[in-house]
Amino acid sequence: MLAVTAVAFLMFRYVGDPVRAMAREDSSVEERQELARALGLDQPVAVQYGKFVARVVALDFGISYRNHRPVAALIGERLPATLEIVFVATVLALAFGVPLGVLCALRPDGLAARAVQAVSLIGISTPTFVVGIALILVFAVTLKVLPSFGRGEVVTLGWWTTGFLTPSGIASLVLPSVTLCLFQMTLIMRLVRSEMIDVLSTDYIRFARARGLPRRYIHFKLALRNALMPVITVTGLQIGSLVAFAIVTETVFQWPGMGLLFIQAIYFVDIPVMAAYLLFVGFLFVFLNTVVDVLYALVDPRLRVRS
Amino acid sequence: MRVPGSVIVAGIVATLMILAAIVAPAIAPYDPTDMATYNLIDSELPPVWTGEGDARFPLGTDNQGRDLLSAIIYGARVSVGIGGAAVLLAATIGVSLGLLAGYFGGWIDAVVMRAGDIIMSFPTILLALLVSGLARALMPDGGSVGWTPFILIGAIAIHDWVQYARTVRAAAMVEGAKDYVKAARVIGLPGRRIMLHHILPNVMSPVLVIATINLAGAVLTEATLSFLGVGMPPNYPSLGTLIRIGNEFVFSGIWWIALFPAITLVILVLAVNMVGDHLRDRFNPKLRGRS
Amino acid sequence: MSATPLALEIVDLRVEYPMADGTAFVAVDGVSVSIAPGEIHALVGESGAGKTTVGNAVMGLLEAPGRVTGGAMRIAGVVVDPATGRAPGIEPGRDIGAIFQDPMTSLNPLFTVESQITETLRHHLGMDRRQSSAKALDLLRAVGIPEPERRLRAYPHQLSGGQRQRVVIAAALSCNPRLLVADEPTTALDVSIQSQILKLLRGLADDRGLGILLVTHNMGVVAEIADRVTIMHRGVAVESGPVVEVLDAPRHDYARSLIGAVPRIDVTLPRFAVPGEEAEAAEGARAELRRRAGEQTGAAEGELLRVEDLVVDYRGRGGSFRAVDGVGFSVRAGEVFGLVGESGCGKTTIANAIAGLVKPTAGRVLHRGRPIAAAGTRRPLQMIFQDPYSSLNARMRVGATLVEPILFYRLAASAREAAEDAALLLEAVGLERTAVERYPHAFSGGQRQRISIARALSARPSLLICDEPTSSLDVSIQAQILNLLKDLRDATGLTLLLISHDLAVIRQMCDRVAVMKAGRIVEEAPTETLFGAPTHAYTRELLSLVPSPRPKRRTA
Amino acid sequence: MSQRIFRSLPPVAAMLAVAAAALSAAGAADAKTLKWSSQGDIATFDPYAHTESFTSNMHHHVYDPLVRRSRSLEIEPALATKWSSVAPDRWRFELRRGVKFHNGNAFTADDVVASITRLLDPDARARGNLSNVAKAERVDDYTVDFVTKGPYPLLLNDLSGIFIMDKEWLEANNALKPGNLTTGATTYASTNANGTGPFKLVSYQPDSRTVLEVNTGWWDKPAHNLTRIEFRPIKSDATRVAALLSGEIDMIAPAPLQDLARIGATSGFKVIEEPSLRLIFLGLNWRPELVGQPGVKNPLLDLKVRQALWHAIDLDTIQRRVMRGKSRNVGTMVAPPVPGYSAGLDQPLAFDAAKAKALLTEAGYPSGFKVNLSCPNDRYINDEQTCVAVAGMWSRLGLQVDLKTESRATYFPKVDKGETDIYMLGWATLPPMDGYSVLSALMATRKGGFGGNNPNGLSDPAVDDLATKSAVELDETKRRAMLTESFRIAREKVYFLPLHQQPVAWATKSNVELPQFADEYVRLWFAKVD
Repeated sequence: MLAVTAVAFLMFRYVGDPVRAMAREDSSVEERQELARALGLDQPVAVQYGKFVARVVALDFGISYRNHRPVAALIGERLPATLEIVFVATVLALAFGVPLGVLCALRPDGLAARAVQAVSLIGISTPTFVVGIALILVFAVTLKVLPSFGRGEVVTLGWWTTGFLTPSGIASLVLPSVTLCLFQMTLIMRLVRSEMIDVLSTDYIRFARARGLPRRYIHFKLALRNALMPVITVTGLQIGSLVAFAIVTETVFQWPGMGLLFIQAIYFVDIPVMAAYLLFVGFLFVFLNTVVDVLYALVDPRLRVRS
Repeated sequence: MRVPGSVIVAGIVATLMILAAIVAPAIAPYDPTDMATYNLIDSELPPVWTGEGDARFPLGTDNQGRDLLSAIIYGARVSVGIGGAAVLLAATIGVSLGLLAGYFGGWIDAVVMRAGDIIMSFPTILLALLVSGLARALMPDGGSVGWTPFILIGAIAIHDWVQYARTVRAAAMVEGAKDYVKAARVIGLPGRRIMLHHILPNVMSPVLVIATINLAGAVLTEATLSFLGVGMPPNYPSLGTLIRIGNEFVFSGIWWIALFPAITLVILVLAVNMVGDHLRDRFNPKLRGRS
Repeated sequence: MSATPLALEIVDLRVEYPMADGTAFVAVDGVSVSIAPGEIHALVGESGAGKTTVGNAVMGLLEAPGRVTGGAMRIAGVVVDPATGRAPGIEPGRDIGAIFQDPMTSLNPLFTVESQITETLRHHLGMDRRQSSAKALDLLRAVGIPEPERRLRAYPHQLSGGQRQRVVIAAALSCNPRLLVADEPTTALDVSIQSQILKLLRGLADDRGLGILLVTHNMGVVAEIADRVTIMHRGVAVESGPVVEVLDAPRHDYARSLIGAVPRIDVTLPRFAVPGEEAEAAEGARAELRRRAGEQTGAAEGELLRVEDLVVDYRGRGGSFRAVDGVGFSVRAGEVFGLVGESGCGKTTIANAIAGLVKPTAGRVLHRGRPIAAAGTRRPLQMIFQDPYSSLNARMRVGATLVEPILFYRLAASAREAAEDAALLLEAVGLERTAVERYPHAFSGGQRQRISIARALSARPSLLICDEPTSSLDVSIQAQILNLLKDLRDATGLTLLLISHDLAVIRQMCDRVAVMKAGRIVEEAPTETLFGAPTHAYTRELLSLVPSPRPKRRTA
Repeated sequence: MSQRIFRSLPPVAAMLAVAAAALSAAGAADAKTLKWSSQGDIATFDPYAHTESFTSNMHHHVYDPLVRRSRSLEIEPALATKWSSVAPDRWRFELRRGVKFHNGNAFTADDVVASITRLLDPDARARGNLSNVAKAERVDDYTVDFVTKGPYPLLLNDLSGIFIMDKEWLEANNALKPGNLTTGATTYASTNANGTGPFKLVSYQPDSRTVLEVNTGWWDKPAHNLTRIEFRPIKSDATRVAALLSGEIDMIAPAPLQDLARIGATSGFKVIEEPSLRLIFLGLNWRPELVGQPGVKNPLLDLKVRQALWHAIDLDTIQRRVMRGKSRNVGTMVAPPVPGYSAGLDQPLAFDAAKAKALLTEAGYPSGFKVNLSCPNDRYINDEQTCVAVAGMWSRLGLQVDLKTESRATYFPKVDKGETDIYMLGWATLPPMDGYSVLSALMATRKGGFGGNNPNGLSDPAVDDLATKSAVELDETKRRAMLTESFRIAREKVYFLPLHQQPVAWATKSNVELPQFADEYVRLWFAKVD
């Protein structure tokens, strides 16, 4: 994590000059110098970094240069939006990716499997931004059945805001989460396919066949469970990249999540927000890694004993 | 093992497109990077078959009056060039570090893999955005056309090398435990020779597979970066830049500016992916002989 | 014959695999086997003989695209439909059981032992949870697993190899099948466990009237438990009959050479009686090698290698593990010294320590009284390995593989001379000189092992460490390689350190033997003494467990 | 397997149905609600904590200034009804009586004094907007004096952008001092608002939605008929247009130029447009050497070269093709409504490639020279495309143009540090809406309060003299003459290459009526929805 803070800090030192972004268009040179002093940008880089780390350790990310509000509060506001589409995208990716992957593994030469394979290849070959714009064109502009942007009506539960409880909130989730899930779905589908093919050729599946167990039982009760083990890892770790991929998706659909916050922050050189976002992504990765390890231990008896 | 027809077609398409990209100056009707050759007067001409086009510009022109066909050929050249170089750079770094980590283990392994973990905790796009921003700011002439491709190559490779390193490390550990490596050690050959002469050639197959699939990924990443505005400049466009420019026109009826580069990009990436996919299945012993 | 139908009757079975070019590969060609209830019928043969294919055909588990194209099968008297591979009313799993070679991979790691046994019971016999659990417990008792109640809830990784194979047998027998297809059931197991599992199988056949089709390559196993045997060669059954007749007095040429190639544990023979003796070129080449060896080192007498108080610890995640615990022995010049023991006893670790592949935790290895240390001093100690497929670099031509050490140690004045040496070495191991041009994949397992030997010799060693050099080879190839090693030793005065789990191989090859158990040497003696009058209890136990290829006289 | 897949389809169908229902429900909402979208969002609701004109624009709906811009952009009374200069450094304002803040508090001189004090606090980011004011003094409940640091001709212009807050409300919410970036102090006023303006703030969700409702107790007679405003920022151009066309919102401002034709041709929608005050020009490097060509004499120092560059730009084609006929080509540095503008100066050097070539040859560069052209790609309307076009034209002149385009975040700092040779800038003279802003910030030598945006060493004593004098000239006619004179010099010496006024283009549903303003402000208190 310390490495992440250093990277975060160093990179943002150089991505732009916040003074210019904050000052008036016709501000004088003195005005800008004064502003730089107020931001502490006139001090040596090492001093700045020290202060930065000290604050981060105290979980104080400072206040946004642009919004004049605590960064933690900004992130907290946006977190639910991002996590909700990431959640829906993950569920969709699993709900479609796993069955399709199994289909492709069981009938690798069947027509359906070939079609799914072809579509999946197109899926990973098409940039997210193109998919998003195409979906908006079709479902929002032409068919007018789904909203093109935003979260719709949200319901506030404590500090969490959710779009799951209103019709417009759910409708708004469809296009962004579909856009976001496509790549993951393809990934999971292909992973399940290759794992399933591997598992089906193992001795224990042969042995199960030799015991005359029904095909469905062997495929879905036994083999699938083995094939899903790596899916846990990949899905877990991919949630991290989903959060990052959400940058593009959120921009296209004006989804008020953290990705949009980050893009806006880059645009306005809002360093505290950028740094906090990067730290969040780093933290998320560490967190997801831990979750995956724990899950693995729960699912795989071989690890359960060791731990 | 029989190679499916679709893969052969994909291979031919990929080869042709890459070849076209390489020899772009020879086959493109115009040089779109020479700003003196195009004129705003010719801007936004539709493709020739719509009846309103101009025979000089078969696929029409973009908003600057640039011949779209030439721009796409040159754009593919830039995309493939950057993607290819990024793959090469990533593979070189990744294979070297992976070999060292896998063969020697110990602290080298720990450092390399930890660095890889950190890198991997940042998604490609995010990392590339940061690296390109950093490079532009730090280099004296960072925004210059001359430097941009190298910045992009670095920005993409900095993330992708990890995959090679991990794969090669794992393969090197497997190979390193095999008897032929033991035999080489028993003979007393020095570690460097064993790594380069014995292990390296035997771990290259997965590297080839990753490289192919990464080429597709790198082209896509470059396109996304260019789409986000940190990629190639408009006077030296990649396919991604062309799509970004064209994207501003999707609602205005000037569809061809975005559509043709997008189709080219998807076909290119798709073809490379299909070949990569086939190679992966082929090198996976468990899948071999099944299809 | 009683009124009960035969457990299995195969007449003229033919199995083909269609090839891409339109022809078909005939894997099994006119094989007939019949098994009465309570009878164990062994199918023996070397790899590629088609014996496993017969087993799979019986199970209806032929791998696509293989199919039965001729002959008839009856299971428990019911005719198998050639189209479906199934006999009406005969369910695989209920009426036919199967066990496979590797118990480590035959059980699904994610499910408990109980669930893997009861799922079969529930499916075939319609038992409920409680009934099937009770039955599973009975089965575990029947196959002799200690503490069956606890094992029931265990996952496969918590069991030892032998226990797992017992679980596999329990699962296979759960529905009381009439026929059991056992495909190399003990090959992956140590002799002591092998012997227990074989006893278990024999008992099951005798007590339950189970017919067993035993697919194996091990003559000892056949002699130990089978009633009848069919010897297969390239898809054809070359000889079939009661075990006593076939093993003692094989009539067919192939059967005879196969049986002759099996190393015997009861008596030491000078050579294995196998066909395919070397050309004269080999003799000449060996003489040339001998001449050079003499030039370089002089024919040496006395102690060549000395190992003193060797200790090797492996550091793992759960603390360290002592693989070798204070071992000492010495090898005299020109002799063949054997190290024997079950898997995990530390014998390979010793080989690796001598060859410099692992660092000893304590102790010394001396070559001609000098410690073996850095690179460059290792040349006199060369090694050959178990797996001929992984011991050659697939990306290097054979010539390059052989030339590399020669040039590295400057044993030749020029690259041309080195190439000449390489060709000579190939001749010495019984291969063509032209082999230098080819890549390893062009060679069979036995040929590759010859190349490995040539590579080891190319460094002109005084000691050749052979780590299980033949255990992954078929018996006839094993015999050839062992003959080759003997010939090389005789021709060049090479000293061999032979490591093997196979007591018979040790007996045929070695002058002196050390028996290892759990990282220590328990007994060391000249071969004849050791096999004739073993002093240590462990040695005696080991010897008693080895299935002898001489059939025991037993009534069918 | 395929059955399995189809069985999982119904949930998706159900989601679509729900979505469709949600959309039709939205369509039936109150007709007097205006939903609109822009590309940026409101940075904060604290009027003194930012310097963004879009955020100011939004605040204007909730807060009133003392004086404001009328429908014709003239300065007119708002919270102040009368004013006069009682001394060269003292202005007296009479305040409107009977005005109430949204929370019911009465508006008095105390509120003005508290607001100005808060604005002039060293922590207030917007302090520079009123930098020549020393303080505000209460005279009586409805009279306030402004003490300036010297003669201050542009006081009214500057005050039109200063919103008045409620003293009691600030005190009650502990927000009397502005937030401080260094200490991390934030204020209640960042996310809440209590003004006297035509609309009240109902909710503020950054990047998502801001809702205003009509202030029925507004002191002015409303010219609008809105009851509610929903603002939904959408950053992506394509999505914003899609949201309008799909009927989810009523208006987008700005609308991308290239989509205007399509939107205008779609029934139920219309486009409104006019030239903006924002004038796009190219700035030049005035130092001895070019940044991109160290060691080589800067060719831009030669007047003939600068003239050649101007002659070589085919502004008409850029106007037609890049700006789609929506921009207005210019020859001077301010737009027509801005004081200091002179129609006589507003003539670009004519496009004449041959003449340009001849001038270049005369100057000693017959085969051109190498030069950087730097542009932002996300700041002005079609900024990047304009630069590509200019670069192309100069390439045909024989120059080797190294075109660099990048995001505003990295572009402007580079311009500020003088790391560019030829660079694009846009200038709208806001907030004062006066030519003095161009003279003092862009043209005067960088020194003291002058030349804040003159990073590349442009220095002309005559111009500096005009800048110093016009800053304190209270006679409006003389002051304007000085401004015009400075622009004449700039044009004659080609200190800049002016290109065009960019257009303000909005698109709305047909039932929305609202006037458009050259300062790009959206003033919804003039909007009507049928």
